[in-house]
Amino acid sequence: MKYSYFPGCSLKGLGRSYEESLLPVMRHLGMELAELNDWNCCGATAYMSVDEGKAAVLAARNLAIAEKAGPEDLMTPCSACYLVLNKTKHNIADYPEINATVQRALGSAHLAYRGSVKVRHPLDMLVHDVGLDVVKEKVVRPLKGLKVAPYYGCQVVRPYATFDDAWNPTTMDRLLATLGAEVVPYPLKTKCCGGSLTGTVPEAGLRLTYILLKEAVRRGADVIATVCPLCQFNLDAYHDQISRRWGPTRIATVYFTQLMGLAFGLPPEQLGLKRNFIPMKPLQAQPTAA
Amino acid sequence: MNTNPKNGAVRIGFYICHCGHNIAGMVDCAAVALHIAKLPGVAVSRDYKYMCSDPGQELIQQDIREHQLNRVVVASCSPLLHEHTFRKAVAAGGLNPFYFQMVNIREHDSWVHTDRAEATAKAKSLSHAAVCRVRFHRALETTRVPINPDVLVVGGGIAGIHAALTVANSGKKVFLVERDPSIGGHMAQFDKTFPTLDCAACILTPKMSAVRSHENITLWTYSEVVKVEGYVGNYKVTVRRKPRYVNEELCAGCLECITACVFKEGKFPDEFNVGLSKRKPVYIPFAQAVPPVVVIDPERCLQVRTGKCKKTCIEACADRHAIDFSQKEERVEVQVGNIIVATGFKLFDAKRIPQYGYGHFPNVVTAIELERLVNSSGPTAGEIVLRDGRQPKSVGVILCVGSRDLKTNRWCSRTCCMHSMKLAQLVREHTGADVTVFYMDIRAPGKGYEEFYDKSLKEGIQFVRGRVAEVTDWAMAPEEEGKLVIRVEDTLAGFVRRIPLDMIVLAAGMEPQADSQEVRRMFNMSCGTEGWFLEKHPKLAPVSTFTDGVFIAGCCQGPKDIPDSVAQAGAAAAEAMALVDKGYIEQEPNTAYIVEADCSGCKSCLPLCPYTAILFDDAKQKARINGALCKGCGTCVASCPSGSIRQNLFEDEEIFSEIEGVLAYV
Amino acid sequence: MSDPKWQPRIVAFFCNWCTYTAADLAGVSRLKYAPNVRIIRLMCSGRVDPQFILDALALGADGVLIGGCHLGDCHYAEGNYKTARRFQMLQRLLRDMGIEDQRVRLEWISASEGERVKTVINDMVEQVRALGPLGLPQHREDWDREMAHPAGPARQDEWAGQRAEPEAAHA
Amino acid sequence: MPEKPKIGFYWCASCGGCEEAVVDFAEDILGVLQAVDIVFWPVAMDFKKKHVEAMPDKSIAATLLNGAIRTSEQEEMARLLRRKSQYLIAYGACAQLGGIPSLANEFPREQLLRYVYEEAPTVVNEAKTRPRTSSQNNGHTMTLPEFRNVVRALDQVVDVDFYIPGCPPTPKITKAAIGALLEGKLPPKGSVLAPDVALCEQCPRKANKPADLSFTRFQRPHQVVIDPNLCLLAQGIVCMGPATRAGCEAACPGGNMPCTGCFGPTSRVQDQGAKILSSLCANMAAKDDQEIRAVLAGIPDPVGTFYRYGLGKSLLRRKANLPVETAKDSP
Repeated sequence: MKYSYFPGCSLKGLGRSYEESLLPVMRHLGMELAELNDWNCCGATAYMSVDEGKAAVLAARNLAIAEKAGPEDLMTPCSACYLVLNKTKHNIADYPEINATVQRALGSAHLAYRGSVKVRHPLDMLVHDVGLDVVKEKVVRPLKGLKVAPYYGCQVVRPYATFDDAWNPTTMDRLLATLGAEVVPYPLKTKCCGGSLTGTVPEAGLRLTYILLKEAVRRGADVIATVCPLCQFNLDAYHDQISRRWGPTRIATVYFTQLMGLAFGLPPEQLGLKRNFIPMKPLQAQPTAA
Repeated sequence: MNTNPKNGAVRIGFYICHCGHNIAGMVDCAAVALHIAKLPGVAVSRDYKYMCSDPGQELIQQDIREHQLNRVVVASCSPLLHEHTFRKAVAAGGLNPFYFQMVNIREHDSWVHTDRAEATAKAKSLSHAAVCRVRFHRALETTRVPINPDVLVVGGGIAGIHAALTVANSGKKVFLVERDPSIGGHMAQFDKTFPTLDCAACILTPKMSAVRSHENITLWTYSEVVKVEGYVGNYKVTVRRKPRYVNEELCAGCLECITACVFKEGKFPDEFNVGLSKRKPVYIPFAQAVPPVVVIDPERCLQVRTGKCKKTCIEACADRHAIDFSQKEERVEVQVGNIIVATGFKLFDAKRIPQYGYGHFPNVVTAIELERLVNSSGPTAGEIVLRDGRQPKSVGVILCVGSRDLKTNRWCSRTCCMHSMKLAQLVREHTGADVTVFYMDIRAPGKGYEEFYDKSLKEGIQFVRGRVAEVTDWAMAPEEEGKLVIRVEDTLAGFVRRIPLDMIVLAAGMEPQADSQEVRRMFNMSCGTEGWFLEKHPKLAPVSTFTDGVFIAGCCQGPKDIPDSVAQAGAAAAEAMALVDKGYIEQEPNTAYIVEADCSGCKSCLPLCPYTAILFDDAKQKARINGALCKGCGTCVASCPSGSIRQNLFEDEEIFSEIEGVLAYV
Repeated sequence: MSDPKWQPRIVAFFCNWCTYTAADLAGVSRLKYAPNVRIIRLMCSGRVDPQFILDALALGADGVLIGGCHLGDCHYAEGNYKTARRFQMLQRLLRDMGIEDQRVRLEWISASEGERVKTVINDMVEQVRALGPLGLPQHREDWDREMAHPAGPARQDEWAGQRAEPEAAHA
Repeated sequence: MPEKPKIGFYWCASCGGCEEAVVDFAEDILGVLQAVDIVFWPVAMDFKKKHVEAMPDKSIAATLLNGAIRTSEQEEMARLLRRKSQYLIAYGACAQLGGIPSLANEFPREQLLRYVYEEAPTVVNEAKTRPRTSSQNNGHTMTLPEFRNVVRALDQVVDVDFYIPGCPPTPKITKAAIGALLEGKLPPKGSVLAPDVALCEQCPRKANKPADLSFTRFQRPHQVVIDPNLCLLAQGIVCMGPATRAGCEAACPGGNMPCTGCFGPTSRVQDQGAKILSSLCANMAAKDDQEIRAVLAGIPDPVGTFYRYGLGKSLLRRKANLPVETAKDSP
């Protein structure tokens, strides 16, 4: 299975541990990923809200070079990138004006976009392309006894519920269960983590983060699994401020790919786990896999 | 004075109607009249305020006499509305009514255009076409077809029951077909009815028994209509009667067989109690079921499924011999003249709105489930309890679940506001719990309904105006622990609230039946895009359909409450009875016919007729049309390769001249 | 041909039970659409003789619209299937005769689809407007100009002689 | 002895088959000659245009003109003969309906001329010489008729009294027509002198036509071994018989070939092609668009099939988007 790979800025910076765990896991499953050459910023949600046209141009450049380079499936792990590239794709297809602007701009850089690129999330690929049975075969160190709260964040299934349900997504739940983890019911799985409000309006932003952490603890989770660099950061980085305001809610937040790496028996030190502010508790000792 | 225009000049009277401002507001009627006046053959051309009024019709009659008119054209509204009126006026003036042509310049012109000059030009051109066409009209006679006085009613809910009883009481024979094992429909499941809070069973059960005992009603439950052929006055209907493995005549309703069944306990969800209780493979739908006989569920019964059972039921039935495993599905044919379709609705599946947690949280229930809980013959004998047996202390009711929602159904289900307030009152009465109703708008437009709303307010029921965002079990505060929490923007208070509750009731809306499309096709009805059966006219023919002799009543036409369903059922019964009592149908003389000398006998037309009205005369080697069977579609006319089939009212030369007329520059 | 005042003229044949009724519904609902279509009522789209379509085009229509019940919903069971079949062949024939596909259109519009009457008519009027006039009567005049004595109009007004003195009146 | 009625024959754009049809009278032609004087028949007798011009107007009792009108000369002759004849009779499918020549109305004149004078495989014309209406040769001016853009039926040029249909008309209906003319038993002006009923009535295969055809495919005659008795339509072969006027006594179906429609439509039909299309399509079995398309692919050339003889008189007459070219060489 071959895919193009669009890391976006997060996976090279803030969310480096996502990439550090994602790439070996994918490789382990026999998936070939080719990082897009000369990719640029997706524009993120901020640019979209300032100027949709220009933001679309910026994002479409990535689609255009992905289309040129092939294959047509483009793995986009960061939720913001995933949303922005998908939104751009839809806007180009649905609005002739936007398409005209985009093609004109791309044309000046000798590029064009026909609309063939499929923007894919790793969860989607793992569950629907690879298949949980294949994942299961690779599990050598089941996450037995580990209670995980699956947290998807707001962007991967909304507004485009392309691979999972918008209200109650379950792909990560099923994936984690395949790894042997105990998935706790977590009704806040698609609620807002506070996003960039944690930096701009901390009172409001941190409160949202706090609600997520508190409920995970209330549900008895050992760890929160996430798919989004910003979510991971918000849930991991503000524990001191949160406990000062509302009391302690100590729980680690890791990428689902890090949990996959552990279950696949990949060396823990190579999965970026050390980058966490709140470290994940060591896994229960268990008999070595037969 | 019936001038044959072949022997004399065509003298056309043209009338354009202002329809008050409806037409005159957008069309310069005087200009149209002047334009038409200049056309050859036009003897009189007038504009008038209301042509359909008595003076308007009088005007036509007077002109026919004074100006020796032998053709009349009226430009006004849709012929589907008033063609009949003007044909009668023309006949009253002494002309054959088919020397008339109508022009639709209201629905097709003044109402849909915004430019007066364009609309006037269009009116001129359409009128011009009618004037061209009417010259070719010929005197025609309508034919009378006798009507079969028997009536078929499909659906045994309150609408079907009322329609059947009304028709039967007038002395006509009725066949009532119900898909379920008992009649009664949704109303039988209700505890009380709004706004009077009288007991649903108390008012419905007598009507159900009356159906059973009525000498004019043949009741077929557990049966479905599978085929409808024929036309108004002469329908042939095939009904599939599913085997209930119980002889209805012999079963006394003693229910001994249920006790004796090898299944000691109820094991399967009970449909009548919406799954809140369990039943056995042999069961009676509910205590007051009509017919009051048991039914055996073929999906569950060991004997039916495997042929291996001790058949304790047969033993229990002893010498009555009512249980009969040899029953097979039967098909029966009936001939009727009219059909009343009252096939009802289905409830919106609340699982389609996952954020409300139905199916996920046990204490989120639907309104009909609560209805069964409140009912003293229900699964809890009237106790309103949570799944763990506790009594709820706080109950929330969410309105518009699957109604007024662009993501699911756009329409208002019309009954949920009242139904929910009724349940709220009953919950308060039974448990004293706090009840909060979450609404967007309270719609209480019926008689006594607003007063019912006032009563609800007075009884301390809380109303929160806002679309509920979600029902969840994550807790923020200690008082939320162990409760369901509704998150809602209270649009009157202006902030988002979290309201912890024990039980949440979803007022699921109404939807067309899952098989409404097939039913619609079978009865040759139309449907709105939503799937509700379409009435012939939203105001003036609310229970008629586009197929003569097929009427609709109750919720299959759209959501409505019991009084409206009953009123509609009565109206449908009256419409059917009016046709029956008249005794005959007057058929529009738009039948096709073959000019024998012209026909080459090529047979191309024979297979085209869905009514097998075209016959081949082997002796003459020519085709012939049986006018009594012809429905006047004209498909064979358009297909006859030598132009030898013609159609009354739609002759080739009439249509060609109409084409020429609409294209004449004006 | 570039008459700035030119407006598309479209003749429509609507079946009584579905599309004509839908057009009535559009009226009752006061939907607004382009005034270029002239509707002729037939009982069934199956009555639409291909001759009518050719005749309308020959007499100056820039487009022809046929409206019937959805397939499977015909008031007369199967009339519209016959229409659908004829339509395909006719469209090929018209193509060979230099008449664009967009000028002759077949639409299934049920009695409840008033909105669709509006969108189909507006859409078609715009398509035909973009194509420009078909103008067969004009073509015919142009063609006949090569003759020494061009012939008269294609069809005689058979009743032209029967002209009665009209009386115009307003009540 | 009273003077015998005068008769003329003339040949415009046609293949000559109609002339053959007169020759096909065989010895019966003598009977005709007993009754009439032939005053003009270029193909057989040496009369010139100037002889006709010299005749008084209406002095010819009847002229049977065959062929479509394609050139300026044909138009001129049609007008001349109209003036000189009491009855002008369109003789044969080309004069009546435009005939096979009128299928040229599907193409622009330039394309036709280019093909015939330059591109046809058998043509060698390096100088690309084309006929000119006027040219100089040794000080003489030579003229040729103008080749018109549109092929016309006779009545699209001059007033026509009667029509004798067919490609060619059979001797039988021709004799019947002449007989009626001589006896003065003529139907109303404008009539087609053949039965006003479709050909099936005369077809020997009629008895073997099933009631329900439900076409599942259409085939052309060369693609099948044709059953000599079964109705041709029942064999999936497009037979124009149901849409074509009788009179030929089903010569083609009798000869194991389908009717191609040369007698034109009945009086009740304006457009023969539209009508056979309507009938054939209505009788197809297919219900969905794909299937319908696949079955109709068996009729690769609808215009050539349905309007083989009648395009000139069809409702559309000529391909709509064709230009009217003024010949470069005409003044």
